[in-house]
Amino acid sequence: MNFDLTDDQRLLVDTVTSFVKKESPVERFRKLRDDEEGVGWSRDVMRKFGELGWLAVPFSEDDGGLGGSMVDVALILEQLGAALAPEPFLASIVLGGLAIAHAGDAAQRARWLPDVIAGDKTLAFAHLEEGSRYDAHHVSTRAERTGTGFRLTGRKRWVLNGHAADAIVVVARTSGDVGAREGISLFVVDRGAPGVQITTVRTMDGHRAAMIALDGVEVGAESLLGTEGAALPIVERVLDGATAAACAEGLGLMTQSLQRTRDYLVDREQFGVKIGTFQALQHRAVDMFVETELTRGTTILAALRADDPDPLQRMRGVSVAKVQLARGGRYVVQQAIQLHGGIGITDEADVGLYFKRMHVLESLFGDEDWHLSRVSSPG
Amino acid sequence: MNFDLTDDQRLLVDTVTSFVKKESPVERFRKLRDDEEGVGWSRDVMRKFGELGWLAVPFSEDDGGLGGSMVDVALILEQLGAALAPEPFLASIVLGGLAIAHAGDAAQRARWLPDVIAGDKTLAFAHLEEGSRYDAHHVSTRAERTGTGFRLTGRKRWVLNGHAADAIVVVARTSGDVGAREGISLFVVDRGAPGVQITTVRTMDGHRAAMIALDGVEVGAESLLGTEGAALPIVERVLDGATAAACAEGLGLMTQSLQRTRDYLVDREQFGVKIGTFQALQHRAVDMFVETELTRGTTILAALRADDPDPLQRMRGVSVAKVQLARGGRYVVQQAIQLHGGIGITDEADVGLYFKRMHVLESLFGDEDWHLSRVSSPG
Amino acid sequence: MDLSFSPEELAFRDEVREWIRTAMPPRLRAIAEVDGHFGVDETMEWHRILHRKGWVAPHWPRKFGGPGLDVTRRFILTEELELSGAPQLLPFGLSMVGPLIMQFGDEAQQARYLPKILSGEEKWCQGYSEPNAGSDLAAVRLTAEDAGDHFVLNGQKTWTTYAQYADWIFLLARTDTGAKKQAGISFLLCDMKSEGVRVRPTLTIGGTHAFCDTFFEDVRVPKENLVGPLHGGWTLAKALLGHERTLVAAVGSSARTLLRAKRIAQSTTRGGRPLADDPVVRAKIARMECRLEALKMANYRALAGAKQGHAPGAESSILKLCGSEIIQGMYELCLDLMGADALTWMNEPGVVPAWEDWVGPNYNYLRAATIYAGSNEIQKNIIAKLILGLPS
Amino acid sequence: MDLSFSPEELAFRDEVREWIRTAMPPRLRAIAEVDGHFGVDETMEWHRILHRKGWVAPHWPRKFGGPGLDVTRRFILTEELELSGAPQLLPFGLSMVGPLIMQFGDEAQQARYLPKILSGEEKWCQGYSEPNAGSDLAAVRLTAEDAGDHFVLNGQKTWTTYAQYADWIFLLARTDTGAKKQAGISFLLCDMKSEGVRVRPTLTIGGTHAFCDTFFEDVRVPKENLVGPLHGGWTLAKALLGHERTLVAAVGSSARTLLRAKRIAQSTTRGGRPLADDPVVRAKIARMECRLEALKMANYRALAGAKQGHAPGAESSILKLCGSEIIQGMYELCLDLMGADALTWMNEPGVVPAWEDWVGPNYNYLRAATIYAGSNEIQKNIIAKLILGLPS
Repeated sequence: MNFDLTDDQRLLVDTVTSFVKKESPVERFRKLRDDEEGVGWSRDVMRKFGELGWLAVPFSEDDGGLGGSMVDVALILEQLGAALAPEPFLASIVLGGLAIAHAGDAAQRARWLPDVIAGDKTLAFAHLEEGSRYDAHHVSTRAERTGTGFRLTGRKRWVLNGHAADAIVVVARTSGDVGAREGISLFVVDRGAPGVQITTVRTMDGHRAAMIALDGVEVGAESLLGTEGAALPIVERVLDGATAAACAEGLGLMTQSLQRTRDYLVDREQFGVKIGTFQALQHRAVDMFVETELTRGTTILAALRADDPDPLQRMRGVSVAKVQLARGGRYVVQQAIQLHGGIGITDEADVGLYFKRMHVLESLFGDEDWHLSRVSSPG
Repeated sequence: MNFDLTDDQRLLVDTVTSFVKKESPVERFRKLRDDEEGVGWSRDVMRKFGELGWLAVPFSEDDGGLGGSMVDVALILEQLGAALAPEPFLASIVLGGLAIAHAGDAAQRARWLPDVIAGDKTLAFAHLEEGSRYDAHHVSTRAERTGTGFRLTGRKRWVLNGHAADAIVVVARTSGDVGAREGISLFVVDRGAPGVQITTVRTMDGHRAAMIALDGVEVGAESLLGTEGAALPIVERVLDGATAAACAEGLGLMTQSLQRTRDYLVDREQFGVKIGTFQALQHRAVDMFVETELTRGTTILAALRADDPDPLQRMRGVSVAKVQLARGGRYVVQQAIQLHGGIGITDEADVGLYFKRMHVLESLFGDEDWHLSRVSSPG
Repeated sequence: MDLSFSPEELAFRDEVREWIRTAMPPRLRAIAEVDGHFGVDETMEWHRILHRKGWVAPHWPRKFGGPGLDVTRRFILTEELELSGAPQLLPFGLSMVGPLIMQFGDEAQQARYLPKILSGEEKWCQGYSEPNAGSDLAAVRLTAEDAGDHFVLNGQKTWTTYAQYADWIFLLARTDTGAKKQAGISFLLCDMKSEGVRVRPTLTIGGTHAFCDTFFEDVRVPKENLVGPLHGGWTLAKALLGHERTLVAAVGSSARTLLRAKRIAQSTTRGGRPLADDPVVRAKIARMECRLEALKMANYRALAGAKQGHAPGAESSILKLCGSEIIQGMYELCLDLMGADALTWMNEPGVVPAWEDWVGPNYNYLRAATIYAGSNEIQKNIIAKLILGLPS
Repeated sequence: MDLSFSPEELAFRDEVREWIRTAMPPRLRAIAEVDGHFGVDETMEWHRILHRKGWVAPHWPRKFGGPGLDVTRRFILTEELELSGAPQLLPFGLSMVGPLIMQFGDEAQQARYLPKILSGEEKWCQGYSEPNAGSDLAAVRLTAEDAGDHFVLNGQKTWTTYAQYADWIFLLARTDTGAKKQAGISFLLCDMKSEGVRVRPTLTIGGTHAFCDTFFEDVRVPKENLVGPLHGGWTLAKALLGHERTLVAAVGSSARTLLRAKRIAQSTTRGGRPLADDPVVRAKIARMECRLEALKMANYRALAGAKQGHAPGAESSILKLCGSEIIQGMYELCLDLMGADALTWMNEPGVVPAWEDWVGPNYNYLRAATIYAGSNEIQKNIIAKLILGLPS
């Protein structure tokens, strides 16, 4: 047992930290958010991520990646979260990219991954549907065989980076009923394919996402990733990886929320004394600290287990971490605002931004109840 | 809308308060509890309750009672709870007594109620069974018809005052399957009847209760209270009344726990200052106060609704109060111990006694989950 | 004891319900039905409708144009209005400065200001807090210099909610800079159109510009706009805090939000079945429902006490604490039930069901409920000292 | 990073499990299997068995008779012992005074006391707290007067757990009454059979006599029983608090209690179906399970840090806080699952299923977990100051 970072990991963390400190202060996010014309993130910065090698981290060396682990991904996302960097690392690398890496054949991987790793193109992963809640096997989008490939029909909701992605990895059903575990397949769909309707929507955290309608979208046979009808295990693995990554990002949000609250308590005076001397506020800050430390531990657990070959181990570790994030993360961002008082309610204070991003992370990839039910499942 | 006490009610509260202050300090309970020979309560004091008219409160004037309401009962129980008076008011009056009053015919009422109202005899109410959890309709105890009456067979658990009662009102099934709502009947069974096996057990709060085995107990037809097979509505009404009474007793426990904690915070010094000056402890005490005030309101609700002719209104009001007691009551007694520190863990401090009694009240008549599911039931 | 309303009171409730049903314009009703968000224009439209009916200020005495309702009817009217989903009226004139002018103003002031508050002709905002002062209201640094027949104001107020729409502001100003903290403060009324007043709205985490900073640079305020004694403004400030506390139980709003939660649970499915069938979800909703019922009882007790003419007792001190936590909890519940739809933020209609649309902004904005009107920490300090008698 | 144990460590774990399985006498095993309560005699029986195996003091260095296990193996051994349901050894000798004697005692003291702690021949208790001092350990009023070759003790200690069974007590005594609070305190070892020592056991809300008051009236303690410097006892007191903190995460005990909760949920029925099938119950259990996993990770991090030789960091400061709340929560869960069976109190076997028997007493007694070893409020004060750097 060992939780020390390797030298490489330490270097990675240092690089990310100093990059975002210099080039991605929270103010950069605010500007991108408020730019109605843009996509909410910077293609230049995404390319820089590529140049720095971060986008290559989880991919195998054969695919042009660095062969890193989900722990490495978590280390990056924790720092990106702390800086509120809005680039679609989660959507393009952890979701879309790894879906292609896990499910695709050599040709498919070669077709997409180099551009994605360079940051020249980005991906999205379309899985949520109305009524699916968080069950990956609840898929009503249909893919019917045609002479040359498949015809996709259905509606996908809340597709992260769907508004900006060059291609979308779509979860669709090639056979079986809506809730069946068999019959689920993955397709890569070009954003410009006829019948793909992308509606950009705003999300609470100031990001954009997309609602995507597929109205008889014709794709070639080469769009099918992996074995027809057998994609659910990969979908679940990809979602678990994304959940672990979201926990890491959430940890970054918590760390910052705590830090800023602590600084506020130390600086701020009221009734003629530092408010940090009030014991009730001190104890609240300690509770925030405790939740942050617990989340630090469970995030490690999730990142390590996300690569576990045993799906039960993987799901359990990831779910434990998401439950802790749901409880601890929410507590920390709520209290960060409360302890800031009125200023915490304004858009000027960064704690509000962390608060909103945290709620988005909580609502993605399974809420507390969903993960609790996974933890309590037998086996 | 009016929550003022009537003059009669005010007088009642004053009488009970000054009686227990003089004749039933907490020390009396400790003595009775520690007396291995006794039943855990005093027959003399129960008779005094009778002389003072308290045992007559909820019964109709025709039955020799005072025609009072469940609010009056609640006022008495709140004060008895505050003093930890262990006499079986709840078991003999609110459970057994009112079961006979509601279900019995004139002869049956005349046979039992005068002695009960005088405090000369006491009753118990045997409803819980293994596996019944808190569902009143889960009854496996059987009553089979004989030539002259019925033969009762089954096992009842945690019968309050069952170890000392002169007679036991037994919920038994004259027809139907274990979980059916029809086919439930009530019988009055003499404690000495052949086949009645009473095992005294200790309960966490320092009281006694009984496990009762009925092994083919023969009772006459006159033991059947009311219509055969149709007793469930009365059983549920009686249990709701007892629940409201338990809430009132719980409120008494909370009020005392808060009061004693407050006094401790004011008196006690540590690190050279009054611990009541520590803001974290002050806020904790305020949280206790808030829960106590909320419980005061819901207890009124439960007491008023316990007499409501509409069972849905009755159940809802009572369940809301029991849920509030489960949350607020537990919080208050736990914090009372925490704020007392080490001394709170000892049997010498009264807060521990309130703590234990509160947990018993919580475990009786439906726990938080059970009442929540009643609140969320449609209709 | 009696928990029920009298037949006359029940008849009044029916009258209120029926009136709301017919009086609310279709455009407002459409928003109310999905628990939508009302702009200031819509709110003022409803204000004027209520004014014409005579119900705009249930708590005002008849002498000043109030409807002369007793405590219970006021409560019923308020609760029905909240439950209907109608716009919540701006409190700054009706519930804050209005009652203070009644209590401390002279007849001329009462005649000048109160009718226009009632009619909605003049909108008000509140100038209490200053930057870096938080709940410490006595830390007033905005100065009002005596310049003969008028004062000259210099300084800044913050959290001046809806100042961008206001015609008038009431404010605490320091008229005696030599005096000790609470002394030397005066209560002034200032026309927002005065030269030197500048308003900067602040974006909140609820996505709307509710708060403002308001700046005063050599602003002239005639001396007749002083309410109460010179340097005696602290008395008014304290009186206002008392008024504020009775506003914040928000039972009707919480009840309305609970209905919204149930609607979301009904309309959201998992595995083809409504969430409302899930025992875990049911327990969660029921828990909030019980909490609300407990708050209601506390509110009823305060109300019944007021009806009997008792001074506000222990039961009323908890209303702000519990009311603010419960309304926050209700929106948190809604947000949780929405699942991934909780991501939505001010999108076009139809992206999510209409009744889910304003949940996020309201949830976010309502973080303020435990902060404003004296933060809950301050409330606890007060209860610890004044009610529990703990040492300081 | 690596969360797994090495093959050698896993082999060690298997060895421990197998040894426990065979070494535990049937009488003890029967109690362990239903999570029953062990008396002091049974606890000491197990102590001696572990001693013979060499595992009674995993954290003692080989030099003093410890097994010379590395950090991970110590952890594995401790966790397996807790998980087995075996008696928890008395900590007063093994974990408290033993390590202090190793660190601060002279060779004679080490030779005199340590072997008998290991063998279980001498049982110890702790004389730290005094009446009305609470967590303020420096408020020592028990005096040790210098009488040439011995001290004369007068005063009282409280919360001297299991003093009624102890052969020795270690205590803080005031040797210099003129000095300031923390100065002038010395650390002494006192034979409980000394004349003038009187023990009064206190009944706890757990129904057992765990705590005692211990009175000292002109008790003679030879000067060679002074550990560390005269008047320098505060250094030892602080060192002990550090030792104590690592004891209280109680991960194994909480894991064991979680298993008990699951067993109760399986064996308790409602409407003919096990509670364990109820989604609300499942969520409740899962919530505690997640909390425990989070604590485990915090514990692993502290452990891995110690293994790398790092000083205890932020992660270890939360172990006492979280560990105490989690073990309380686990028993609360058990109690809730028991329904009306939660009424039971030290009844004959068979009244309730055996594994439900000690839930109530344990739940009650464990209210102490957030109070002893520095109350959780004190822990929070320390973290606020030392880790968060908040002003005082």
